[in-house]
Parts: sequence; structure tokens; C-alpha cells
Amino acid sequence: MNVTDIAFWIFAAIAVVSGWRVFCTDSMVRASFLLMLSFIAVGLIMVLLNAPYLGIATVFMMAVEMMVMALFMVMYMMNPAGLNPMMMVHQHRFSIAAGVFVFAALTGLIVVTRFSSNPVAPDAEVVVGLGKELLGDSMLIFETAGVTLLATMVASVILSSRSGRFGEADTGAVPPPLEPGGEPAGRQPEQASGHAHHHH
Amino acid sequence: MLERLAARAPVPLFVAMGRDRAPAVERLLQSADIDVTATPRHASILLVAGRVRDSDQAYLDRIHDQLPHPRATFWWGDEQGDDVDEAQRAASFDDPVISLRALYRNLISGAHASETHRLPDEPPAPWRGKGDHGQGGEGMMGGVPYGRMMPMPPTPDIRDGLALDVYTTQIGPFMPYWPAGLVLEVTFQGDVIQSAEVVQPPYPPRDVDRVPFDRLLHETTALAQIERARAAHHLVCIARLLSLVGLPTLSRRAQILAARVRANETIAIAPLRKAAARSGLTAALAPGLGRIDDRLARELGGPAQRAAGHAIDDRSDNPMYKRLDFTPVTQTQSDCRARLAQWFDEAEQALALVSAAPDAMIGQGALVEAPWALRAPPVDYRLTELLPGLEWSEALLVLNSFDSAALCRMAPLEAP
Amino acid sequence: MALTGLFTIMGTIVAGALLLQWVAARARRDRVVESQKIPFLGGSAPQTHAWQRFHVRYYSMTLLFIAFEMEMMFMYPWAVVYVAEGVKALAEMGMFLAILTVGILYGWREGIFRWQ
Amino acid sequence: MTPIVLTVAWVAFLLGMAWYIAVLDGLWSAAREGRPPRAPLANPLYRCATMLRQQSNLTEAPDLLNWRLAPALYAGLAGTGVALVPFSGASVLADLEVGIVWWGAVEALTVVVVFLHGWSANSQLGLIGAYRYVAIGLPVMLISMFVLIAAALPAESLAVPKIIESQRELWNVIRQPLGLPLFLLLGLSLSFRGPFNYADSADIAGGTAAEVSGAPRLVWEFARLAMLTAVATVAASVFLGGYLGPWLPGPVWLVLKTAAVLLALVGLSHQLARISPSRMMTLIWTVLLPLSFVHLVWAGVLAL
Repeated sequence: MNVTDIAFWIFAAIAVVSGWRVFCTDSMVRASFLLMLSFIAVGLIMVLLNAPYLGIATVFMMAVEMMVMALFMVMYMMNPAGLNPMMMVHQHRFSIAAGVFVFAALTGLIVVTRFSSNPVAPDAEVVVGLGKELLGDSMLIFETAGVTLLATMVASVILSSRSGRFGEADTGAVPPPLEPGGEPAGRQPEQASGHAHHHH
Repeated sequence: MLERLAARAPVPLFVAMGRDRAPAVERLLQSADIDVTATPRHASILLVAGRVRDSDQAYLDRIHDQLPHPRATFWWGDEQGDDVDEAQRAASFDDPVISLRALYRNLISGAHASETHRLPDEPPAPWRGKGDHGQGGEGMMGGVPYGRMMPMPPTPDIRDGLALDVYTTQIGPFMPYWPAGLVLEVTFQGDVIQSAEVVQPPYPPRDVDRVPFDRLLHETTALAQIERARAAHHLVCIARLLSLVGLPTLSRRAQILAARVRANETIAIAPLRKAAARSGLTAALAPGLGRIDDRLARELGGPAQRAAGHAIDDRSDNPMYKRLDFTPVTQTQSDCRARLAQWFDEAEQALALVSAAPDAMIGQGALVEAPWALRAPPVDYRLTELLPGLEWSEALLVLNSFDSAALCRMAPLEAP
Repeated sequence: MALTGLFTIMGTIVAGALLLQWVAARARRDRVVESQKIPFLGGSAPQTHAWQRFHVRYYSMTLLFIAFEMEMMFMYPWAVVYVAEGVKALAEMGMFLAILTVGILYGWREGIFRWQ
Repeated sequence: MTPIVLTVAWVAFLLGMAWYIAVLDGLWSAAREGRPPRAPLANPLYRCATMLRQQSNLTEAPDLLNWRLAPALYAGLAGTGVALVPFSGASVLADLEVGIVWWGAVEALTVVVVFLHGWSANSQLGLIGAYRYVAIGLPVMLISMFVLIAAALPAESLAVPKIIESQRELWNVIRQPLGLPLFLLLGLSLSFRGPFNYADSADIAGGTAAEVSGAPRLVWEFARLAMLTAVATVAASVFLGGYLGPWLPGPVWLVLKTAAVLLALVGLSHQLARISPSRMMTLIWTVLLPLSFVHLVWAGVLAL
């Protein structure tokens, strides 16, 4: 066992343990950043596999994304810091069954797959290769991804932003009914605008 | 070794500002031997400057307990403190830096014992062993986990209507960059103020700024003295805004200028104004931030009224000022920027008047505009209407764009 | 290996920093009493815990940001082959910047770069 | 053996530079206020001793683990930032092929640890600081990505040593003139100083550090200075040619250039007023980011 092997096992252990702890903590912030830790460990394993760009980019992206996820988790989950302990998992039997099944299926796949033994030379210029690929054969995929991301930007702004060119987005909006043709669900807005002050 | 080094550090000091000590404290803070901290957590000595209202005592005790050990209290110019150790007080006319240093040195070496807590060592509500998990909480949001309730139930936000938790708390009276003495009950969603109610009004204008104007009631007073008091008052107001936008060094320069004006030295404000403009002070105040309507501006009077474009100034009718061709300076926008420009303009104008007529005297009882509006009745437009909808840093800028007289009149106590 | 270097310095500094906090805490044994634990609010005490469903004022901006950033991750490998690929890469950059500019312009028009 | 020697060298460098920044801060404010500085060289040490002697504070039900980890991780991240930079042609601690991508990750993780520091205290002022910081820290990151990608174009590599070698003829600061100023703004933001102090400013009573005292605060303040040093070191390498220079040995050049960049950073942080977070966010997206587009186009056209 050389240093790389030891590092792999350490990162693998971190990835699995922190991924499991995500479901055991009460705090949304801790859950988000435990997930980030898990992803970072996976990213570092990718670096060990001689994919430095993909590995480090994973670390980078996951740090940003889990940060944003933490913002939204705290914003919308009751009791975000978990001051009162709560159960973070639901539908226990179904989840256990699904977990066991997926684990078995993936393990089976690993066992039956014949991985090619075509190791990348340690001095291969993988980042250059990646760049050539992006500007070569995969150009169309890559351009499509670019436009898709633009659509994502526009869509996320439309969905999340209240202010806009055409006035407030939720004017006249009512929640959907629980059964077809029924009463709108949830609390009814008192007035159309959100100018209700909090008095006590 | 560590102790010897620590003892030579500037004294980390948190100031609890009582009434009428502000000018002295401002002088004290210019000493390089003092580090004024923004929070008691960073301080070793709690400086109680001047008299604290009886109703502020509980707040003071809480601040005291928030200082980390080793800690000590120092009373400056508070005549109540006669039963206090000699090492921990100074008369109001003394310069306390030497005493403060000695106290701090002894505190670090252990010769002066660290003070114990003043409030009971109890959680706000008993929680140990209660609730489903023994931490005081019940269900998802109920109970008192670790001694406190969870935030209040959601209400729609006044900006974007999202119904999220609200956080209600009192703030003040010993908050940095906060009108001294003011206690507000503020409701937040995130960092935006949803509502604010006055619990305790701020202190009225400080005695030091009143001296020449009070004297004018009974005797003839030099114009120079009156105008210097005005310039100093305005410079201190400017200094507060300067440190609020992250220019502490320029702020200290403004404080030093104010002290020098009071000491009858000749100073120029233009270099400070230029440095502030170069640093982007005006840009830091968003145009339109803290704009007040015309009615409020007229009711507030003083610089706030002139910043709204009304050239109303008692000095216009005074023969001595008339002879000096005095015309009031005004701005038009009536926002924070305009009030800041008004302070600068009036301070510069005041010093110009001093140099134009260094020996002029104003007759006893003459009507001369004070640095702030003197008309007494409270206005019916309140801070409670000015602050909601503002983000926290904006709210602080708006609060600090008024002088203490205007704040006092906008923050009367609600009738019980 | 590069990771060894990163982990050596990270580990050294983090361990040192934690050790310093621990040693200093052991040297001073005064207990933090309950009244000392009250969060600082200028002398006032809060009614409730501060941890709340905190109203983020820039939520739309963060969503735009994520998409923006993902787009930019393509640019790192692109930068490496830029000189070799020449004009093709330059055109590529035009495409990138056009997409990003449209994203910014749209977000700006909808007013998402302000506190909501 | 070499990683250990280099680690010791870099830690010593960070400590020394932190002291240097603190001294500069003292001198600069004294000069601007027009008073003599107080024991300029020893004052930072005195302050450290004071913090070490102080009790470490707690709040009601804080997230203690993250509260204590955040300052340590922040300092550690600064360490991994400088590790990318070679002292000379041969001695680099972390010879990462994708160095500037890791630097991006350092920026992203910095946002995370600053947020954690403010969140963990369970106090409103800390929360305000933490959330404000995220609003500014995230978009500023984009600017730095553009600037570093522009620097990678002529080098045809994402590794910092290669970027330095590409400057043998001409430093990037001349070739890509907008890069250094934009990167310096990032430095102010990463260590939240002056106009970018949205996390720990005085209007929120110290913000994320409002409830921190004693040794944890010392580590936090050190980490801020270490991060500023890391930014300056990377800036010195990416824009000013790092260890390249005549007559003097490479490491000396690196230290000198870093010290010069730090001087500029300290000056900037004392010189500019802070605007409200909302307007800063608008400014970054609508002015600074388009400016970095222009920068990239400039660098791209020039590199062909």
C-alpha cells in the first residue's frame, strides 16, 4: 500500500462518513457543510485518479453550491439550527429497502463490469486534453450546455424574483387547491399586497 | 512574559456613554493609549462616562457581564460612585488615561482582581431536564431550548412579502454608532427592519454645545464663541457618519478638529471635506436614502429644515449677522447626503463668520439659531415610521444623519 | 505530489490554531456564566434565539450566480488551449461572454442585484 | 523532507507578513490622523498578548465546534493559497497543475468559513455580518476567476509557476493592466477590510467577531491578515513576476513584491468608504464584472 492508496482510503472514509452524518444532524447548516465535506473528499479522490481539473473543480463548485444551499435551507426550513432535535429522515422502511437495493445494484455493477486497464500516463496533459475536447468533438455539447445555462439563469430569475419589470410577481396569486376545483390550500393572503406590519 | 507584553497594549475599552460626557470621551478616544472596541467582548475595561439613567442600570449590568475576564469597571465623572475604589474612578475634569492604564496594568498582573458578574448566573428560563430531549424544547418550534424561545412565527415581509421568521429584540442604549441613550424595540426579518418602537428616548443635546447659547440669555456673548460651538457640534456629527462608512481615521480627524475649534484654535475644514469626498463619503450615502418629507423637515427645523431647501434661520434677522451679509446655506434633496452637506456647509460658514468678525458681540437675549432646532414640541412623525423597510446599515446612516435634538423629538415615548 | 504539500500546510496551520485556542482556554479557567452568554445588543437582551429562518435578501442573485459560475468552469480548460487553438478559441470566448452578458443584463433589468 | 521545510518557511512568512500588515495599519492611520504612531513595531505583539490573556467567550447554545473550527480553517486556507506560489524556480510546496482553480476553491471555502463564523455564535449581529458577506463574497469570486483566467492565457497553463515563467519578457501588470487592480479588490473582500468590510464592520459591533474574545479572536484576526498576505503573494506572482528579477535571489524578490502589494492593499483599505451591501452588489455585477469581461477580451486579443 503506497501513499496514494492510504490517501484514497482516508478520503473514501471521509466521503462516506460525512455523507451519512448529513442525515444525523439537526442543523441545516451542519447538514449542508457535511455534504460539502463529502463532495470535497470525492473531488480529492478524483485528483488521486489523475483528474486534477475535475477534482479541484468539484471542490470549488461544491463549496459554492453548498453555501447557496445552506442559505436556502436556513431560509425555508423550520428550526434551521436544530435547537429542538428532530428526525431528518422519513418513510424509514421504504428508504431502507431502497437504500439496500441501490447499494446492492451498484455493487453488483462494479463487480460484473470489466474495467479497462488503460491507466493514464502520470505525465499526461489531461487539462490540455480536456480543453482540446471542448473545442473539438464536444463543441456542440458544450455550446448546448452554455445556452442551457443561460436558460437556467433566466428561469431561476423568473421563478424566484418578486420584483420585476411588470410589477410584483405574486399579485393576484393564490395557492393551488388540494383537490381539483377545491378551495385554495394554505393560509389565505389577507390583502393583495404584503404590507402587513407586525404589531404586538 | 505574556503579562508584561499585554500590560503595554493600548487599553481595550468599551464606553457606556452616560449623559453629557460625550465631548470629554471624544477627547479621551484620541489618545493612542486607548483602543475603543465596538463590542464589550473585545474590551477589558468598561468605561462608564457620566451619569447613567436609573432605567439604564440593568442594561449597564448586562454589558458589564459581557466583558471577558479579566475585566474591571471605571467610572468617569459620575458623582454617584463615591463608594467605589479610588483606582476605578476619576472626576469629570480629570484626564483618566493614566488611571486607566494603571488599572489595566494591575488587572493584567492580577493585582486588581477581575470583577465577578452582576446579574444572576441563571439562564433566561430554566431548561435543564425539561422537554422531550432534556434541552427545554418541545416539538419543532416550542418550548425554551437552552433557555430561550425560538423566533416569532412568520409574518409577511414588508419588502417582498415572504412569510419568514421574525426576530424581535430591544437594541441599545450602549450600542456603537447608536444615538446615546436610545433603546428601540426592533423587529427584523433578516437584516431589514420591519418595525421599530421607542422604549427609551435618546439623551437630549449635550450641555457643552449649549453653553454659549445659554449664556446669551443673560449676557452679551462673542459671535465667535457661538459660531465655534456650532462648527464643533457639526464636526462631531460628521465624525459619526465618517466612522460609520468605514473611515475611522478621517472620523478621528474630524473629532480632533472639533476639539481644536472648542479650544479657540484656528482650523480649516476644507482639507477634511476634500479628503472625505476623495474617499467616497458622498457615494457611500445612497441618493434618496433617509429622505424626509417637507412637513417633517419643517417641523424638525434647524439644519434638517435647511437641508430640505428652506432658508429659515434665526440669524437672518439679527442685526450683527445682517451686517456680515449672512444668508443661510441650504440644500435641496432633504436626504442623508443633503444633511451631511448641510453640516459641512454650516460649519464652514460658521468659521468664515468667525474670521470675518472675530470681535463681534451679540447682545443679551438676541435670537440666534442654535446648532440644532430649539422648538420644543415633539413632532408627530416618528422614527417608528422612518426606519421600517431599511437594511441595518442604512438604518444606522439615517439615524446618524440627524442631530440628537431632532432624534429626541422624533423618538418620544409612546403614552402608556 | 501536490496534495501532500497542500495537506501539510493546511494540517500544520489548523492544528496549530486549534492548539492555541485550547491552550489559552486551559490557562484561564473562569467559567462563562449565564449572564455573560447573552448576545450583545447594546445592553439589551433578546427575546428569542437569533437563529431564524433568515430572510436572505439576494436569493435570486445566488441562483443566477450558480448558473454563471458553472458556465465559467468551462473556461479554465479553454484558457489552456487558447493560444494553440487561436481564432476558434477567440470566437468561443465571444460566445461565452455573450451568454454571460445576456444573463447579467436580464438579471439587472429584473432588479435582482439589489436587496429584495 | 522538502514539504516540511517549505511549510515551516511559509508559516513563518505568514506570521511575519501579518505582523508587517499590523505595523503598516498603525503607521498609516497615525499618518492620516496627523499624530505620532504609538510603539509602531511592538504594538501588534502587545495586542496579541492581550487577546491571549483573555477568557474565551461563549454564547447561549452556540455551534461550538464550527465556531472554533472556522478561524483555524480560515488560516489554513490562506496557507494553501501561498503554497501554490514558488519561492524560486525549483521550490514550490504544492505544484498543482491547476493552481488557479484551487485558488478559486480557496475563495469559495473562505466564504463558507466566514459564514460559519458568523452563524455559529447564534447572535443577530453575527448573522447580519455573515449573510452580508456571502452577498459580496460570491460575486467578487467571479471577478477573480476572470482575472486569473486572463493571466493563464499567455502562460497556456493553470499552474502558478508556469504563469510566472510566462512573464519573463513582460510582467502581466503591464500586459493586462486591469488585472491587478481588480485582484486587489478581491483581496480586500477575502479579508474583509476597508470598503469591503461587510462581515466584521463596526456598525454591526464587529459582526461575525462580535461575540468572540480571547484566543479564538486572535486566531481569527491572524487568519484575516494571513489571507490578505496570501492574496498579495498570489498577486505578486501572477502580475508582478513573482520570484523573477535581476541581482537579488528569487525569494527576496517575492518577499519584496508581496510587501509592496500589501502596502497598496493597506492604503486602499484606509482610503475608501464602504457603501451599503445592496449597492456594492449592484456595483460588482454591473460595473466590475463587465470591466473584467473587457479585461479578458483585452488579454485574449493580446495573447493571440
